[in-house]
Amino acid sequence: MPAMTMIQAINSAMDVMLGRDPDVLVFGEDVGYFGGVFRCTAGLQKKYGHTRVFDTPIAEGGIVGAAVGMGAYGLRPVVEIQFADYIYPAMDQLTSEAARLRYRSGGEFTAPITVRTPCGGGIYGGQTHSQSPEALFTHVCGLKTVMPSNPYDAKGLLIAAIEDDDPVIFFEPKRLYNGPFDGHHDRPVKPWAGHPMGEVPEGYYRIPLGQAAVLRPGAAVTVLCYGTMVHVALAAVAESGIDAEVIDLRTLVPLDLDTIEASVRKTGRCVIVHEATRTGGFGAELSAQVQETCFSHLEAPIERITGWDTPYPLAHEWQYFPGPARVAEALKRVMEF
Amino acid sequence: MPAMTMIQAINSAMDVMLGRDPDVLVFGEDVGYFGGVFRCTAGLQKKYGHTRVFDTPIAEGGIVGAAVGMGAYGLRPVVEIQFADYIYPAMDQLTSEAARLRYRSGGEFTAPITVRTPCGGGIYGGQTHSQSPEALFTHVCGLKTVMPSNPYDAKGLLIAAIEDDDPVIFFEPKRLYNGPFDGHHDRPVKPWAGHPMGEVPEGYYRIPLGQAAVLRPGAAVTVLCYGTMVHVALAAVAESGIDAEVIDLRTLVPLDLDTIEASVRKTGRCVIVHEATRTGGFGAELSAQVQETCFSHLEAPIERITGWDTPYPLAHEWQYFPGPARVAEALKRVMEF
Amino acid sequence: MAQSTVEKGTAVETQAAHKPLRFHVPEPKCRPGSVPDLSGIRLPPGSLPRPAVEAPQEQLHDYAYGLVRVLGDDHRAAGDWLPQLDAEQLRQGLRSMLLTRLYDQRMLRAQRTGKTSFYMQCTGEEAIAVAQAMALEPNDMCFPSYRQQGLLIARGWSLVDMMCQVYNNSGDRMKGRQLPVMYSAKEASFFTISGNLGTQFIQAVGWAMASAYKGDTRLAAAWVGDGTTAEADFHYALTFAAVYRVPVLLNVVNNQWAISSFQGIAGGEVTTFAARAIGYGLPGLRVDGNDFLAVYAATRWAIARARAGLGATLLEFYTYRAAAHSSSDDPSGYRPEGEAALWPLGDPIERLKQHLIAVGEWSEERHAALTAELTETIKAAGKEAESFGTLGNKASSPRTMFDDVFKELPQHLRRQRQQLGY
Amino acid sequence: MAQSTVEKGTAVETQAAHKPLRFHVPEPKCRPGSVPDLSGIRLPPGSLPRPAVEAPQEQLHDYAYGLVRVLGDDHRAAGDWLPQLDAEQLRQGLRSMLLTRLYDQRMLRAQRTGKTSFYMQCTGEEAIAVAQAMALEPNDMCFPSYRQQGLLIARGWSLVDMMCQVYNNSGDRMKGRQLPVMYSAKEASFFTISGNLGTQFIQAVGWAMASAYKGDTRLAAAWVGDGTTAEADFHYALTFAAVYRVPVLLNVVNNQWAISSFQGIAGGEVTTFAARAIGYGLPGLRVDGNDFLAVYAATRWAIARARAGLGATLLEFYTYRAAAHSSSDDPSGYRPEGEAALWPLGDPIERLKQHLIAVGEWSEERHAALTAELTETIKAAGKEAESFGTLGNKASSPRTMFDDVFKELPQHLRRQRQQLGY
Ligand SMILES: Cc1ncc(C[n+]2csc(CCOP(=O)(O)OP(=O)(O)O)c2C)c(N)n1
Ligand SMILES: Cc1ncc(C[n+]2csc(CCOP(=O)(O)OP(=O)(O)O)c2C)c(N)n1
Ligand SMILES: [Mg+2]
Ligand SMILES: [Mg+2]
Repeated sequence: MPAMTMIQAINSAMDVMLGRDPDVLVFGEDVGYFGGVFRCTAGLQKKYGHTRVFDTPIAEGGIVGAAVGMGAYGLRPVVEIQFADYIYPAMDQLTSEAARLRYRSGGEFTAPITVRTPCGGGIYGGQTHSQSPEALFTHVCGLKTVMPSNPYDAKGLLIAAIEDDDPVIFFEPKRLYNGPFDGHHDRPVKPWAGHPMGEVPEGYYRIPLGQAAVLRPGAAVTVLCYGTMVHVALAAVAESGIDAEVIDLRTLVPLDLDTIEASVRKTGRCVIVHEATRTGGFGAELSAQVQETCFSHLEAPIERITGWDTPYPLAHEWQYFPGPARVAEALKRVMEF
Repeated sequence: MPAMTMIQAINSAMDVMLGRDPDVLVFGEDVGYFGGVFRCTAGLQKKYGHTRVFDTPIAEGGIVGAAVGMGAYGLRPVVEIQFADYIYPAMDQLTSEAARLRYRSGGEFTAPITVRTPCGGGIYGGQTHSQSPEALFTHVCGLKTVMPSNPYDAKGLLIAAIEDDDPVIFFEPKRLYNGPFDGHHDRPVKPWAGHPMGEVPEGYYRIPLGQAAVLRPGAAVTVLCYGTMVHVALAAVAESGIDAEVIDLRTLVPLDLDTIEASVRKTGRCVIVHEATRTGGFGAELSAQVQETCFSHLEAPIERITGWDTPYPLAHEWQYFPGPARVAEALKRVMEF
Repeated sequence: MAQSTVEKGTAVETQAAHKPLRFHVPEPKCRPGSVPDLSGIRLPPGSLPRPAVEAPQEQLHDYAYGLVRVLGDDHRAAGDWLPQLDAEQLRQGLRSMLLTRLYDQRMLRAQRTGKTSFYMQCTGEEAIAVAQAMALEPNDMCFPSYRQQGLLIARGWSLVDMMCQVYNNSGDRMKGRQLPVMYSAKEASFFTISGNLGTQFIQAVGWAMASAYKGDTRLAAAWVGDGTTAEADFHYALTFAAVYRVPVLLNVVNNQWAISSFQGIAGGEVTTFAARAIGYGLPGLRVDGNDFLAVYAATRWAIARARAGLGATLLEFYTYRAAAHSSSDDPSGYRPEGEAALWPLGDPIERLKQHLIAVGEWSEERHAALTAELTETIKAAGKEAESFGTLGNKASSPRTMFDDVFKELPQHLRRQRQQLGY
Repeated sequence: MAQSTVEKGTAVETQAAHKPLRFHVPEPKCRPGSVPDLSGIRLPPGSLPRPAVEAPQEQLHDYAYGLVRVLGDDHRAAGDWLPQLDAEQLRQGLRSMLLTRLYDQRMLRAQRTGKTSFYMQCTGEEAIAVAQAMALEPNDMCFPSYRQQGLLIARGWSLVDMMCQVYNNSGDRMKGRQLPVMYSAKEASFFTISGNLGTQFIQAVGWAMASAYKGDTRLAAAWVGDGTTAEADFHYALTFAAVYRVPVLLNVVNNQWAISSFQGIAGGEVTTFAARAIGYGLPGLRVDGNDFLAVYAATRWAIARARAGLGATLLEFYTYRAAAHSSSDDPSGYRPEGEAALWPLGDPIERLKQHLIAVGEWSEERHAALTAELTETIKAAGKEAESFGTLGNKASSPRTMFDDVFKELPQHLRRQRQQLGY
């Protein structure tokens, strides 16, 4: 199987779907001729023509609004928001429209759209190129929210998202685009080549939305994470030597509660890790649900290791980023409780 | 002291501040000559002139964007978003601008603005006149979020919000505008007249942001609630006969964790009630924090009683609304755990 | 810490020399208490000649400031905008307009008697939706606001179905979820109405791009009010429509009011809404919205243009909101009583009726008979609709509350449904 | 369940008769590999006469399609737009433009050598920010995009302070929080630059309303690029500015590109960006952005208009982004090499230089001397700035990360700061 970076895997997912389904269109700022500022759509316009893959005006709300209209017609538009930090102008079309069409029309009209957007920090992007706003969407009923942690999942999940008949917000942790980043920013960068999850089939395959993956079975404590934090958690577990069970949620809504519940009932301990700001982050929902479903099994408080409740500062991004050290300390705390 | 409805109290707060501070302006859709679709600004244009209280184009993003600019100049604009369901077009100006000016400019520019908006259901408003989107703002660092439950608090908190040097989102539970609604929609409506919290001083007073109110001391279980749900919780407690401690949060961010913590350490049990949809609602953050700070004291799982994860349907709003019966059941469950 | 200094500016004048700045807040000419006076409204003399369908937009700027009219004050139809509509079609239009008005009247009464919680009339604006529905193909896709019920009625959609939605009863295909009048009728190519103003404008552009992408022949048409033009989606729609040359009709219904705000608050004091089109390089036509024939003719022109691959047209229909904004609104709080009666462009139903009479194709008697017939039609539909229930009695099962959030019911919603006892 | 039926439509034509629809995706004339060719760019012959400041906007439509020019190809200044600037002021402008360009060059090198993570040049666009800064009062409030560093330089702001921000070092007043070039300098009446495109446009309108409300004399001016005109805030700004007759200058810098998208993707294929103004009833002027004198003259006209209580003007500065979008961008991926050299309106610095030489107020020698002097100035500033640190060494304390989220540090942030060990 060919080794792909996350960028190549995402590109391949769109390539496959453009090839299989004439109703799939791809558009967004700079995605056409140029192929996207992160190159995720490179070559697609040349291959499928400029009425299927094209540039748009700089208007995130317009991009999503047009996609909702296309979805209502029966197409499956895949749009790119250049950075998750710039998704806010599209908030109304996502929350009031994409998420509501099916419900308010009694199923007459739907919005089978996919909104791809790079998220997360660690690239010296400062406060407007580093955000992880997933919790603003997981609170909106009618939206599905996905965040892959590796090329293999990214392709399989993106294909599933495009084929899904409901709107999906697909977050791409940009720090993982080229390699499995474990949070040790001071160490040499690793490429996806050679990583098992960097092995990606050329063709069509899907990973169903709503299924978490147990990446490391363990008995001592459950670690719930997604996106970049999956690699940070794995590093922290390896370094702390604690026999943790690491679960990559992959899809946040709908949530794979069964897998989470089974794990925490077994381990009796839970640490939640995300890069987004803490207050009202998705970790709060995870903590609440684990507590509600596993109360009697809990032997220690559920901990959340997250970004701080501040914007993502450029000069201090490594103090902001919840790295392996902070996660390892949390693991120790819950084990020693 | 005069009896005021919540509408009159909110009107009085703006009246007082317009009178005290020439830098206070009030504007929004239909707020000028007409005085607002809920009459909250009635009479203010006539009293203060149409350059201080005026109508705006129907552009929530423009209203907030203009307010941010005025705030940067040094004014204290108070804007109305006609329904919280229509705040999404302003999401970018609130999240990327109002919440960020102080931080990104190193304190050079600030946005001392107040955004008032009616929220909540129970008025046959259907899915676009009933929403409670507070959790979309409590997750945004740099914003303060307030939701009063009665006329006295509404006036004192609104004055504090207007005087606050940071942006404040001020949610007004519209079902409480005219009376203390306890969730028994089938019983005759009660007016604020005669209710102790309907006694509102004419003049200036403030209730500091960030302070919860213990409305009913109790030993058995702590109930965390805000807005309309405060009255629902009080009704449920009265009807269940359980000695619950009912805490009206009043301000969600910054949160009065000390009061919450002290109560739960005492009662060992906690029920959280809000009208907003469940997943990722502010209740999740409350549950997570209570669990983190009071783990060893908890004798039962923390429960969340909330709106369902669906839009707010007109015909079934009373099945959607988390009424006294559902709260009472939760109280019993945690007591019998 | 780095030191910073600002040199004295190099501008010629000095600040001291300047007068204090001011800004302006638009106010309508009259408010309650004062005698209504619409003399301020300048109507251009005659209407401009009908331009060729392929006329370049640069040559059409005047049309954004003029007013397309066909029916004269003498109730005669004249000018080269005169559309090819035979008497039968005109009577059809009259019928649909009258049915729309009578429907509104009955539904408002239903609201007053508690059969529904809310209602919105389109009184005085019937010509726009009805004539446009007749100008469009039945399967051209409509993205309306809440004031185009005339589209459904002109397309012969079931009144019972509409009433069931207004009553949120067991016959409501939207299962009682939506505010009354927020219809959805895919079979009638009528898009689900949004409570959020303006969102449908850019959606219509996207829909039309999809239709064009598929080599389909269905156009899209969208409607917003004067007030709604200030929303972002209006700007997105015009931008995308111009950039991609999209086959869509973008309609602004300028009924002078946005709840309590007159059109000056939306920008109508300084220019027309049709003029917005010019900035994007689109043709913009201002049309007498109370002139059934003018509405039809201008719409046909825009349709022909879209079908010729020349893209979108912005149509401003100049009209007046004769009734309250909604059943929750009382205009006496912000505009003088009787202003509607002074509207210089009259009433669309009365004008078409008088025209048909003037050309010998109609009479007071026939009109009275038609009114009686349609009143009966509505009464019958009302009875049938009420058999499905009215507000608060006979709604869909609360169990349906959890359907259609997603295509399949996810686990967490199944659990919540169980908690509710279903 | 209510039955629904759709009657056959009454439209004259039948669907079968229609041709399949299409839409259009704009493409630039040339892409990498092809020979650059800007012959497509139509420049109107001479510029239109300078209108009276109080001319009604309806009479100014042509100015949105023309091009205000003062400097001719013979490097002579002519026409009634000719501003009152003496040779000293012109040399001042030349100096600021040159300083801006040299500053950009040094900062780009700093980025290449790892002293900062990111940089954005304004090469070819220097005349706009510099001439406008000179036309404005020093305390008129500027709401720039990331490409108006020339405003700060023309206002004599500290280069060291700017460099410290770019280096995110211990001298950075923004405490290393912001992306490089996202300056904030209240003392220079320069608003904090947002990473979110366009937000400053409506903020500037609000700021100017506040200034007018207070009876202040300070104007506001805002800048966006051609691509950014598609954002909602552009529409909000023009709407509010027109409705409330706000004393603000709204500038669009049309440098032909938005990263890899040519201006046609923003709507520039069908009309000009200055024309957007017409739709709102605002005057819109298109100006040669590489003609220092034209930029100054047009800006003075708009300022006079705003000060006369006549409200806002939209100015489109027609220019070319000669360099890459940013240090992260490589234009060879989407536009032909050497396109910049073909730009028909030349280079702003070269043109002003040649003009001054032509009128005997400048020489190659003096220019070489000035270049040498400014290079030294920047070198010295660079040395001083670097003494405060560069990327990754000597930043503000991480403790500052928690400051300025709110005015006072709330309890939860204090706890988080403690967890970080501060
Ligand atoms: C985004 C949004 N903002 C505000 C409202 C509240 N609202 C409902 S109708 C209306 C006035 C609309 O006026 P106009 O666009 O002129 O349409 P008309 O009612 O006159 O047909 C307002 C402000 C809304 N529904 N959606
Ligand atoms: C809201 C938002 N969307 C997208 C971006 C990403 N982005 C940064 S610059 C840019 C292009 C802007 O082009 P233009 O407005 O022409 O300005 P120019 O760079 O040419 O000066 C884009 C798309 C952003 N910063 N903000
Ligand atoms: Mg209107
Ligand atoms: Mg540009």
